[in-house]
Amino acid sequence: YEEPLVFEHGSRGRCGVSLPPPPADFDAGDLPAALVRPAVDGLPELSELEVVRHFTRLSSWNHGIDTGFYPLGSCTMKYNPKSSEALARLPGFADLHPLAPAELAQGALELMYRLERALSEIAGFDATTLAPAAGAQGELTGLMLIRAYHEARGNPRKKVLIPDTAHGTNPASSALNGYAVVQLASGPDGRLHPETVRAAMDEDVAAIMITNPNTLGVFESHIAEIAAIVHAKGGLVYGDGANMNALLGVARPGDMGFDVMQYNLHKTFATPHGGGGPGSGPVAVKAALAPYLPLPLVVKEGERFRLVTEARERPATVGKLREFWGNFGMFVRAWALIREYGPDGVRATAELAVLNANYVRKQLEGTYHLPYPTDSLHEVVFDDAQQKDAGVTTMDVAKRLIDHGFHPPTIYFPLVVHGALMIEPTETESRETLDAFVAAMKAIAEEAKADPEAVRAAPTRPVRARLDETRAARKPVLRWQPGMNVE
Amino acid sequence: YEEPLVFEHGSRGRCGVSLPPPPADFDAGDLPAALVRPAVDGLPELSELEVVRHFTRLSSWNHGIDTGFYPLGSCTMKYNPKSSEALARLPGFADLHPLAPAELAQGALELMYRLERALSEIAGFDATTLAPAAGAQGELTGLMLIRAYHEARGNPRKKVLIPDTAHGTNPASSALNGYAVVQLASGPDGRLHPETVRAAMDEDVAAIMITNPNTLGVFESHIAEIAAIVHAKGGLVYGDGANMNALLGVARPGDMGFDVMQYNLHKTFATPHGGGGPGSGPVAVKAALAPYLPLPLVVKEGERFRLVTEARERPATVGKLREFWGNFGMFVRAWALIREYGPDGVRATAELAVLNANYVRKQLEGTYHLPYPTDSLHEVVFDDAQQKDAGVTTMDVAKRLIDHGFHPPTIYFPLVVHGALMIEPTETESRETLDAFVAAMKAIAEEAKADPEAVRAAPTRPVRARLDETRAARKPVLRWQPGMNVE
Amino acid sequence: MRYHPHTPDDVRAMLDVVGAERVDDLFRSIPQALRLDRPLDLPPAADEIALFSELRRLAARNETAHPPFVGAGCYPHHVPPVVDQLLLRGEFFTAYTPYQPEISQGTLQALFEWQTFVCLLTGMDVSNASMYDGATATAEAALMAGRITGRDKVVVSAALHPEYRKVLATYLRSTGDEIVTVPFGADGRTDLAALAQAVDGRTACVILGYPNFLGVVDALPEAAALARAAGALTVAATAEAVSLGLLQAPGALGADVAVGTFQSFGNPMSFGGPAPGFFATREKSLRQMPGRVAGATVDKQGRRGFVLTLSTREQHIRREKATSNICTNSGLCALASTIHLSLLGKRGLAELARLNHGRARMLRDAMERAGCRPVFSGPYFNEQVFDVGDAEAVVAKLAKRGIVAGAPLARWYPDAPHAKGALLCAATELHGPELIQLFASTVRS
Amino acid sequence: MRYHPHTPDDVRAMLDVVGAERVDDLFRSIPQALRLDRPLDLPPAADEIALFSELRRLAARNETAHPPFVGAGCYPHHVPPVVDQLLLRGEFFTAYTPYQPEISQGTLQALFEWQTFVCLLTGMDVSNASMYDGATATAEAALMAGRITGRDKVVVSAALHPEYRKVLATYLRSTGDEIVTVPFGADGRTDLAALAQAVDGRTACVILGYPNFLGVVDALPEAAALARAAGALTVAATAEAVSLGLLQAPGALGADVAVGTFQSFGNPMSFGGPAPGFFATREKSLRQMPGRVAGATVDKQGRRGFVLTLSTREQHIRREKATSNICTNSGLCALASTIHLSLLGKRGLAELARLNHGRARMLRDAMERAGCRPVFSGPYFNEQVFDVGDAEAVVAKLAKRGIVAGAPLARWYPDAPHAKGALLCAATELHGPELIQLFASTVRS
Repeated sequence: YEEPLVFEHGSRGRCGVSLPPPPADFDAGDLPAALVRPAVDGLPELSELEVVRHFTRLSSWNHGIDTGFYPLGSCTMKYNPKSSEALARLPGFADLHPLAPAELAQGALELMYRLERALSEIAGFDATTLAPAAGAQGELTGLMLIRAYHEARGNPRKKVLIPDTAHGTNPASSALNGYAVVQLASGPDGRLHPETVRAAMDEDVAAIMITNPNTLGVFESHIAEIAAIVHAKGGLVYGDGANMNALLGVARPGDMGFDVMQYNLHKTFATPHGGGGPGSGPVAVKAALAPYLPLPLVVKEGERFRLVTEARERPATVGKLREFWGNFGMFVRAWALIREYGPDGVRATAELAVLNANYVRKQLEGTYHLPYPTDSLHEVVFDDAQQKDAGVTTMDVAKRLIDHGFHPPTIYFPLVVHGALMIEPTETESRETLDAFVAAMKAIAEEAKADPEAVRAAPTRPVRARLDETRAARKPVLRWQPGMNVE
Repeated sequence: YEEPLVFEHGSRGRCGVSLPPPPADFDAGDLPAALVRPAVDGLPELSELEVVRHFTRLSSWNHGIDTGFYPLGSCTMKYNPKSSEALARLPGFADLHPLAPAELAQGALELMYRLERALSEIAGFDATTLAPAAGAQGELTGLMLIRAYHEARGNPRKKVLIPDTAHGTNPASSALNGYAVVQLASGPDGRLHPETVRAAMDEDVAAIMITNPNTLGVFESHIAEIAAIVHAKGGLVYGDGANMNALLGVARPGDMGFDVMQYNLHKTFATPHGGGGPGSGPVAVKAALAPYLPLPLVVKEGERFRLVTEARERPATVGKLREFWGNFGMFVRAWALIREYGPDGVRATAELAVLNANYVRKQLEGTYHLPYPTDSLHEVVFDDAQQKDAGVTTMDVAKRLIDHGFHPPTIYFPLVVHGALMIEPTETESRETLDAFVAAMKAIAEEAKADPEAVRAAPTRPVRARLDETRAARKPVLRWQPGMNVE
Repeated sequence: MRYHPHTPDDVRAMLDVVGAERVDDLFRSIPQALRLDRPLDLPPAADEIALFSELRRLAARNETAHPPFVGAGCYPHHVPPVVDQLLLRGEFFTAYTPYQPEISQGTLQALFEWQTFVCLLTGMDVSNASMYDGATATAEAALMAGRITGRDKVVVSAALHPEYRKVLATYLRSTGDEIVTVPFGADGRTDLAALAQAVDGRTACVILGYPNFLGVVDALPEAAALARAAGALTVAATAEAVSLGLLQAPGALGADVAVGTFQSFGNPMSFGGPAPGFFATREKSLRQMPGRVAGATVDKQGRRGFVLTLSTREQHIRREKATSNICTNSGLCALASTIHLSLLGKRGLAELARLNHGRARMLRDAMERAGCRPVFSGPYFNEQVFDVGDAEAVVAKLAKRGIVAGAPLARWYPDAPHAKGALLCAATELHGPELIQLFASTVRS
Repeated sequence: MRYHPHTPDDVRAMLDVVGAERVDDLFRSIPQALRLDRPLDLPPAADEIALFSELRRLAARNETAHPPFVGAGCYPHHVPPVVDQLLLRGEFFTAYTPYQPEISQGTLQALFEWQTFVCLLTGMDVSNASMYDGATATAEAALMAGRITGRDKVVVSAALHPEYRKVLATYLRSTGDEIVTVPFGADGRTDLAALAQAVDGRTACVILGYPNFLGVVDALPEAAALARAAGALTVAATAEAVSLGLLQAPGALGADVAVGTFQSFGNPMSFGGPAPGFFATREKSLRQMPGRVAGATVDKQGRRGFVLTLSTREQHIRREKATSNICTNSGLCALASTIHLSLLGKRGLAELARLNHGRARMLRDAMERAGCRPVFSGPYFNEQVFDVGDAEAVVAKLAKRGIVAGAPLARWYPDAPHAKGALLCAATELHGPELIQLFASTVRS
């Protein structure tokens, strides 16, 4: 079936809610007539059942973790526990107003306090702010802290060093903070080498941003030396925690020379991916950066918890990053997972994530080209070098995987790999699922030789064939309009 | 994709729950060894994600009201409100033990009391038992009441009169009560005629069971006269309330001469159909039958509510029909709907259900044969007489509707119509949906002429083609076994 | 009205198509005298906010801080939230009886899985797709035994759940079958000598609780042997199905029919209903089994698929000759059990059962320390009867503290030994050590 | 571990394939010195029952009997349960950013619908696929205005939400742009004379709350006219989006950018987050807009479909030249709003908005009867500031009664007139007449 837009359904006067009657004497007479709007034209008019059918049907056009394997590299698409959803919906959490007096919010504050302590411990830092709304905002925050730190020493500095394997958010966040970006080349082993950093490092460099393991899944084994080089010139070391899943309980960025790191709770701690958020990007720091942390902070005073929200208590703070206290709903879910795992479960997470990635890697070696044969951890990057001769690209392989019932890996990233296929299975996937995925990848490689046209014609199974992205960008249609006709 | 049985997944030692550790000193030593069983072989061993994927995928192989139109005649497949689900899950309802002391169950008892009053009012009776677990058990109960009534008068009598349009549960319930069934022929207008009843009625007849409107959707307009005939010979009139949706607020069985009637809460009051239950079949009675009602009953004493559970308070009771107090979870949902509708909404339900059915009827007249052109109410019965020449049967039409995205109507019932197609749209369907259904029915009729083979090959869209029901019955395979292979 | 999609324009246009002036005209086949000439006397419509506030108020009056210490046929267990989230998928929840198998494979396969779970846990060959509850399943078992044996007497243990016995009596009232009740002994097990005396050539079946209402694991093998010798069937009724993760399957101990409820798997107590009854038996009794059954078959292309089958036993085909009048049963509840059992699996069920038994033992220790001795000496699973002095008074006292302990044995067995003090208590995985301690000390206080 | 599917056998077999002895060997690329040689110092693992009991205990400490009488950027509204049930469908909830459009049409079409709802309510041409929240959306609007105009000064009303102003200041700290704050008058609206003075040829944009933090419907048309004359953009920030069902769309009153949050549609308060920020603007600013955007296109077979588009603005393509660093935003929250708005529709939104305004008026009447006068004379939607004498004392007193009334104005405006007594109060559809009366009389008592 085809499911029209919600605006293309319905009938005039229909309504899908049951509201209390308006106050008997209501008129908008106390509002200036110029301010009052009649009903909003264009809004849908639907019964509850129509809305239910619409979104039920739409949902069936999506692939989610709950419907199948989703090895989207760098996104850590692990299972989202249903318990966490039930917990976040407890009225005491869901219906809590951010300005509730502290005595009516002690449970929420205690949860935040305990989560902050756990996150600091897990990454090996002294303090953590829960405020940032997502990983990218965490990066922004981290750079603000770095800037504030340098400013307090008289000079914000000008540059940030970023390896060529980095996520795009790293340079974007640097630019938003007014820093020029200096890109560093990784070595042929996929690692950043101390000499590269040494050559680029000077006293105009505010920080280096490193993802560890990096986006090739490779551990930056020179990290301690690199950190020493940067620190020696007064720079700081920023850790992009996107790949923290590989290190949980095994090693801690704070013990490797990092000064600051952001988490992505939806990656590492399984808060729902939700079709693209909400995220939550706590930032952990060493003591030297703690004075600059954004507000709020939760403090424990005796048995009582309290939010510090005003700069007068924290004069060096960089300020506020988002309204109120961060994505509290995500804190509940992340804390629930940490509580259920305990120390051993947290460590097992990293171990099994790395085992899964290496299991896939080993079995696809030879079938797909491995541009960096260095040891990798929780994810592995292949490319399409062995398929190219047959005219089959990474894009084609990805689309063909869809026909096999799998979500494709991340493709064409990291940029240092031409035609990258970045596979991150995560620890919640079973060996059988990995075997089925490997079999599909191998079948596609065979098909690329035998019948490349079939691969290029993929996908054939979903509700839509390949979509014309060029047209979308050239003639943008970004909203429904009456009479809209795109076909 | 194919989804194996849950027993065909998994790996030894896997587990999808998180349980407290067993008491430290546990052994089963206080149980005789002969009673203790090792772990149950054959049970699945799955992670939570595997279970989630299994049932998520399985669900996508189902058609439900939430996915599309479901005009299954006589089943009243109306929208199941989501609010009701949230309400039934309130801890005070869901986690309430049936033996909780009355002072810790006043809210539940009040709800039952109020529902009982509402159901008695809606159908025009004096009292209602909420105990029966489903409509069919309600029938059984009703006949028990009738039996008890007659027994109290010295003779249980021997026979029950049942029109040929009746549901199969009617004779089955009669038989379970030890009554012989006398089938009555409907007239050519689809109605039961007084003379037919008069001819069959004698003092061995315990009762007549009548569905009104009957399964042709036709109102038994002679009901008052029929009831008088039955009553004159000391018989009782049983109403099968399966079609109560047609009468809500418009007419009341209790006002027509019925002595007893069962409800089907999942039909009339939108409790979830659930793939086949749970149902709930309250039975409403006139005062003469009230002493025999099964237990429990809820009574109000001052401001306090109490369950009557023991026969010493109700010596004439027929006893208990199911354990505890009935399907309380369904009471919550039904009461929520009645509360949200109020008197006008309840009546509008019948009005719109009847309007919808007549709208479909009018538009399909001529395209499909209408065996009984009598006025009908909430459902309408066509047959395949006009398609037969092309070799297309009701079964084929039904299967082809699946390809159009609709659930087929009830087919081959009632038995008085050869090749019946029994369509009940219900009041929660929009005119646009009915129009689309009518268009599909007409398209199929056209196709039956132009390309009957295509109709007979249906369905082609679902995950399975027509299934071999004969094989299923001849070589029953009713459970998974290791190594099971049905293909 | 959010559930009624009809706008005034829709109604007008549809009436035009139908050829009616007013909606009222559609009801002309109902004689005017039979119509209701006033609005129904119901409370006025409530908007959703008012509805929630009213029902929350009612629900709050039943809320307690602790899980109840009573089972007696309905058990407090933890239901993982994932069960409910899957259950509420509209594709399951708003489908009906799978009459059209091609678009009901989800429901049908799940029912087939349910049947398999029932067979695995009970040690039986075949199971139906669920019953209303344990009590009616027991009554249907007695009716089936009558059909199979052609006999007219049913022998029942007095320790079988009293509600099951009541329902059995109601169902057998019209068949006129005789019900003979056999007492239990000091160990809480059915008195085998009395049973031997009661079972004879007229006996269709012997029915025992397993575990029985007193929490005791009854003498099923011995009873089954007696029944078999007399040509009667043995019916084992299990209200607490978690026990089947620790106790031998009834089928392994000689039962011919296993019935009961899987409420403990995935279904909340919900004041006693709904919950899925189960019914399982031997292959040879298959065609006498009541209720719906899902079976495997193939489709036109040879692919495995599932259908409702053996419907020639059923009311919609056989009408008055059907094996039962049951049609709609407890599909959604059975699905909840199927999901929960899938999560538990082999290891989880074994652990859960052992945990329940361990907690019951912990309760026994705590109660003994509190001076309340167990009344029966037979083996128990997660329920036991303790002598608390004055059971009704204890229940009332605990109620004031917000603790539900609702099964004073004298309500059902006024003449039993220690009846005044006898309180039937359950402990499950929900009752942690502190809570058990709290209970025992409150009982004593 | 229920989330880890690996059995010991699995691990062994997988290690064999990988060619490793122990799992530890897989980490050999991490120098030994950098490894953690002890277990993490975290609380021990909790089973699900313990987890629920712990978190229920924490949650219970925040529960109150009544909805709060405060909005101040986060509003108590009724969310129909149907929203949540649809939201929790795994296909939505466990999908990620729709990088593969062929298997993400559900998410993409829903985002396209969200963008349309935002445009319809704000009267703008284009919207992105959501922002973190209203405050960052406001900050991004200021950054966009800087990019478009090439100017370095932002003029902000003091009546704009203080949290929005704080975040704006944080974001602009590194650009070095100047922020000029303009006071509000006795009517609670931005002081237009002061605004006229502040806006000049360096001004990139003027930012107003609509309604503003004082609950007052600010002088948007007048401010926009001033801004336009100076070549600056006008940004309207709406924290209570239900107001857009009663008030003129910001786009209709001259705003060039409309930002804020749709928390009020389908999202619980959740102690302030998450909720979906929105960002909408004129067609001509499209390519300067931050964030992700869904657009319509066709597939190879010419069928309509949706993709993420205009990604050349974004960080993963443009890196340091991107219009923003935002990537993951508030997808699930935006979906909740989209579902709720679909239910409300044209009639429901109009009724809900009118109901909110009516309740606020009811509150005003009740507060006036209680002797608490409104502080500002400007038009209001569902929030108003009342002079309650000592606002902090009233909040503390109400807290003891379990009523949340958390916004004493002096916390943000210590020097404002009547600051000590000024309490910002909200009333919505959740506040029925009796509750409003209870609140007013408790304030006075």
